[in-house]
Amino acid sequence: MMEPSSVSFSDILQYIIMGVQSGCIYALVAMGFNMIYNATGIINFAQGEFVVLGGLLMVSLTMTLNLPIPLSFAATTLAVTAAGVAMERFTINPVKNPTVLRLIIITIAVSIIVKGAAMGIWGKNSYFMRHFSGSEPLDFLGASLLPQTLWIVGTLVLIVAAYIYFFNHTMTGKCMRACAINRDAARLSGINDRRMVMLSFALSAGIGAIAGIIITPIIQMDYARGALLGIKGFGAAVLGGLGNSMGAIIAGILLGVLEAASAGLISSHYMDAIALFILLLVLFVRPSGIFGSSAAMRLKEF
Amino acid sequence: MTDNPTRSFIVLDRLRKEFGGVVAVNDLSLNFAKGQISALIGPNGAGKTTVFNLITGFLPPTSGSITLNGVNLSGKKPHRIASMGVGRTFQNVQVFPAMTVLENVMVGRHLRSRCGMAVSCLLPQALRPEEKRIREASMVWLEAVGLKDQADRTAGSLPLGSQRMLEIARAMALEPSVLFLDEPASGLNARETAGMGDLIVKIKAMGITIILVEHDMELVMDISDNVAVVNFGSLIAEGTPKDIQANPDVINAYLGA
Amino acid sequence: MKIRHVLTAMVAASALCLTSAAAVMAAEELHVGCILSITGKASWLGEPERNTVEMIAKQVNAAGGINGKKLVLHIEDDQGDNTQAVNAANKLIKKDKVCAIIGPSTSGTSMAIVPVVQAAKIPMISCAGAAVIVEPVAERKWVFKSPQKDSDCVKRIYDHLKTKKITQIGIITSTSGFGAAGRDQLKKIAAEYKMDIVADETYDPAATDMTAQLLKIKAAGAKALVNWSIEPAQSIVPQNMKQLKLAMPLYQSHGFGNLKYAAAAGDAAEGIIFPAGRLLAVDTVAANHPQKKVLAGYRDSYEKAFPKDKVSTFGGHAYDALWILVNAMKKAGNDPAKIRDEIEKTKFVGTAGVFKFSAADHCGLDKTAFELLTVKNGKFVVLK
Amino acid sequence: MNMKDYIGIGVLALIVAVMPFAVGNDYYLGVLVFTALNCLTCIGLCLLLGYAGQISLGHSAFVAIGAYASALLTTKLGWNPWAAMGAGIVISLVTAVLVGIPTLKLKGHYLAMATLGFASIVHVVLVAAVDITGGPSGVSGIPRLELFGLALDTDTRIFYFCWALVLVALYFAVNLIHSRVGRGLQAIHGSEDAASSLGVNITVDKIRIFALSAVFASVSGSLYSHYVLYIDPGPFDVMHSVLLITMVAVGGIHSIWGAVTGAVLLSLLPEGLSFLSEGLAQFNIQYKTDYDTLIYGAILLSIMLFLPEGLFDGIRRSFSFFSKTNTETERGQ
Repeated sequence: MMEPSSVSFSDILQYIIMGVQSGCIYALVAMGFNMIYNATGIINFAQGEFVVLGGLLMVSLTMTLNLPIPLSFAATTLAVTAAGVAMERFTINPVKNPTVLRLIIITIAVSIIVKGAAMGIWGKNSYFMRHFSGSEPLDFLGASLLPQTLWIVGTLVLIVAAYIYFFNHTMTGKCMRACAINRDAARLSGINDRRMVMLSFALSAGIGAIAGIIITPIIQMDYARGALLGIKGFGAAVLGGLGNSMGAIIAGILLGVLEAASAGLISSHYMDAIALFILLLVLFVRPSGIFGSSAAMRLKEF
Repeated sequence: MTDNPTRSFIVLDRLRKEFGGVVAVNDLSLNFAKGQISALIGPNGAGKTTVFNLITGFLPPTSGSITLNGVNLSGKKPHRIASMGVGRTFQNVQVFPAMTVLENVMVGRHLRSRCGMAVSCLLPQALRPEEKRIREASMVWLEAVGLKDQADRTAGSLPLGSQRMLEIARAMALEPSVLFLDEPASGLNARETAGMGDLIVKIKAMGITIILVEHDMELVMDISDNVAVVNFGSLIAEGTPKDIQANPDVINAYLGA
Repeated sequence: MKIRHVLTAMVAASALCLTSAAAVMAAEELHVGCILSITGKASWLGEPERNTVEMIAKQVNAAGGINGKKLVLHIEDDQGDNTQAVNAANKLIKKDKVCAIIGPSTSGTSMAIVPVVQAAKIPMISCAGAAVIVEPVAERKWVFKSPQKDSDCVKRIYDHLKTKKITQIGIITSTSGFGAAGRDQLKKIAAEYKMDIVADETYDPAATDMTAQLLKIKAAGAKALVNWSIEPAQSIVPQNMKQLKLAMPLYQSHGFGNLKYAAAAGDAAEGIIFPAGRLLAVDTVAANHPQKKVLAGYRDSYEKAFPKDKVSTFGGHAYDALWILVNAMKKAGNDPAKIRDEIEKTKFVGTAGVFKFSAADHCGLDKTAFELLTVKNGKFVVLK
Repeated sequence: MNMKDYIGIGVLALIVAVMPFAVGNDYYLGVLVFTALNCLTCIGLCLLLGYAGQISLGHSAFVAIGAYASALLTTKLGWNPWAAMGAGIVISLVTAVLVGIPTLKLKGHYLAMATLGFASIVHVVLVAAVDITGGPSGVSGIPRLELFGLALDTDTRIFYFCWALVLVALYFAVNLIHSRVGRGLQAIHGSEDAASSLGVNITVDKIRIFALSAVFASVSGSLYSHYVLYIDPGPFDVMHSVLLITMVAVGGIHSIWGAVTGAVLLSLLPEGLSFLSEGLAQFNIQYKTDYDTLIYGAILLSIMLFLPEGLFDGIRRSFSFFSKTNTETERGQ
């Protein structure tokens, strides 16, 4: 009667679904890293906190205030975007000629503040949130698929489409790209680079918030989740080549799937270590990422 | 020419460096003579600083070799090359801004002193004599460049001219046999440039070989014994300052052919 | 520049404040320490416990205190963190000079402070489930506990599995103190009940997804699953089971005894079976049952004092612990050694069962203290 | 030159000597023991961060290695605590070298993230390797240290022992800073290119100072184990690394005294805040320990924005207690 404990096709598919689900989130966090990095050369250590803020605010709006999901979605994204702008205005903008070390510590300080504020407001509990369109699983080639997973993948696709449109077909987007390539030259051709920096924080925070909103029904959000989400997102960003957002998306999903596979094949306890280990490996062996060119890396100064 | 031992103190043999697809140094073969001031000139982006970085170990060459006194330098780390008696300064001046002027020069004595981490922590008394020697030797060089009375200022607070002097004093504290100066007069005014020229000549008089990258042609022609002109990573002319000034290729390169 | 000076002065001033001395204690007060997980992963245990001890202290003091002396509680929040619990125990013993300690809330935090109270010779009544907290008694002279033992809980679950003729089971346990102790008991007692544990999976208390473990349990051919944890993570197991359409019966431990855990799992919680004290099903307890009065009394006073909250077994454990201590202190005053001796002689009808402490038993309850409950329409009811 | 530093160490030694008499309560002595442990780690971290200019968000891992080596070797294998501490030092040293070789090639943000990743991995392993580390249940029953037959079993004894180690560590650090090796490190901070052009082996020197600071952290972790007698992964998460960096940065990264100032102030801060909360409670204002994190962040951010050279520098400027030296006042561009 007893089945042999072997891994079936549907199980493998199940792991891939799990991986893609979290991979989409890593990809979004990585895009957030890239935006600020391209505009300023800064790695924002508070990136993961945007995700947490998004998730927790969404929980409060939908679960506590019982607002409809679309309204809460918009309000949360706006609020976190505003937080991103505030971060830039009050902590990055006032610092003239900062050292890299000082910038790192400043963004770390912001992350501690956000984490502390989140703990003060929401406490240490994990928050459950209802799925956007029910939690009844769908059948997908023998594996089960949550409607929320479709929401997550769909959101990522939409954001990527918006991203491509913004950076290729709008003036502001083109200006941001110009700043990323050569800030001095961009400034000389009349682009307000300060404004671009602020915009990059706004967009980055907004994308982080969306990531938090769509994942919370599945992972339950708590105040302390930012650091790990941030570092895994950074892993995706580096894997895809820092500054290269399309690379980050592929890398993010790859990282998610590798992580899920390791949970299935090795142990779910070491799952978090796997992603970090890949991050270190990439940093040591090929810091330009799997898609980045090493020559371009050398030109960037840190 | 190559069989002359003094002429072949430093030998670059088909030295090549590529960045991605860009060739910065193109199979350059060049000799520098011992005890002379040799200048390396060329338009911006000609690959002069890259040559310096290749010789002093900051960049690995794509191919070709570099020898100093017959010893192969290519592939060695900068600190190993420094220990072989090669000193250098930097185009964008790189003093240690947070340290005092004296401490900057004392770092130059790094290779001329021995004490390790354990002894430093545990037995500071044992190091007093060595520390004293380091300090004295460093003061000699500060005096030589005219910064003795600035010894306790932080290096970052010095004006650029003094920082360039300090860089040279620091490199000289290494007691090198050859000194590479990367645009020592850049950013200096006429008076400071003249002082720099005097200093370089004084160093040569101590028997030290000097290789110079410089845009100030007056200074180059004034003090150099030999001038090499490179463009697009290739040698286009070599000779005494007088020869070079008359060379049509050089004039072409500078005016843009 | 100015901001620098102000900032510097502020920090310097606050540094000075730190060195000022501690408060003086009055002689007519009896100081009892409570270490509870009021915030953090185990806050669904610690919160009702904190509410309960504060409520009882008010009642005791309103009735004239203990032999006329005021009961003063020093409540520390260990945040569910073992190290914080150790620090809190040291603080209570060294700074607040308490004569006894109620709590901690979880097995992990309790195990962490056992050496501290043993060394300081201060009696402690833990509110946590693992039997190892009080066993072996020879090494736990100063340690008591008020909840039922996890070993008895395992026996009740295995009894029920036997009646269902299920012998191939999977177990999934949290790696925290309660989960790890439960895992040991599940494996130890399995042989006695001829249970075949075909899958033995664990999860981190902070984990958010157990799909991987559940897929392995499914592949191993388990016919029922026992999920053992005290943290909110335990609610993810039924959710993931529903997502994977795993239809095997799910058993939980007595660590499931707060309705919030069932609410967190949503409709996936329906049909979960778990042993628990009778507190959660007061209305179904026979009127002549010895516990009936205590259970109804506690439930009513708790839900009156905290109208937003529902009664939970965990608050009940704090109720039992503090009353056992107060009764002992009525005879022993504030002498820790005498209090300990009194607790060891205690017979007490509480929310978790009828306690009979002895030199050989620092828990005082057996498996009859448990009732099998199940989740029906989002409520806890006695399993028929 | 380093006379001023020696005087500083002497003054600190005097304060340490009288402290147990000034502090009547064992609990507060215990707080000061934790303060000493943080000082120890921060002194090493300051050598790495402030002098050699290399950021590490991974030092919680070395504290953890020391703590777990001491805890596991004594409880599971019955080792002598000193031997276990020694083993912790060796393991930390080897780990630091192995991790340092690839990691310290990275700069700035990359280095920060890589060390953060390393610390996270160590934490994940501590939680996950239940069979070895006990997982979240931790390790209890760790024995106390004994010194020449004298058990370090009272808070006063442990207080003296830990602070004595801090003084020794300070002495080492001060000597190192003013030596050839120390100058080499500061040169690396100033310009890696210039330093290596003068013969400083930047790769090896960075690894060596990383290893030395790891040893300090490891000793601090071992002492923690033998003082608290119970450990679990909780205190050794990456937040602890961040807290250590906060201490060094708040005090001032460019001076070893800054690191000590920061470690002392931030270690005492929770106690200060609990006093504050008792005060506020009288006005019916609820202060929860949950807000501590927020206050840490706010302090760190204010310091970074308004006093980037740290509090020690600020205090010195305000009180002119230590007369200025050019060396340290204008550090850091």
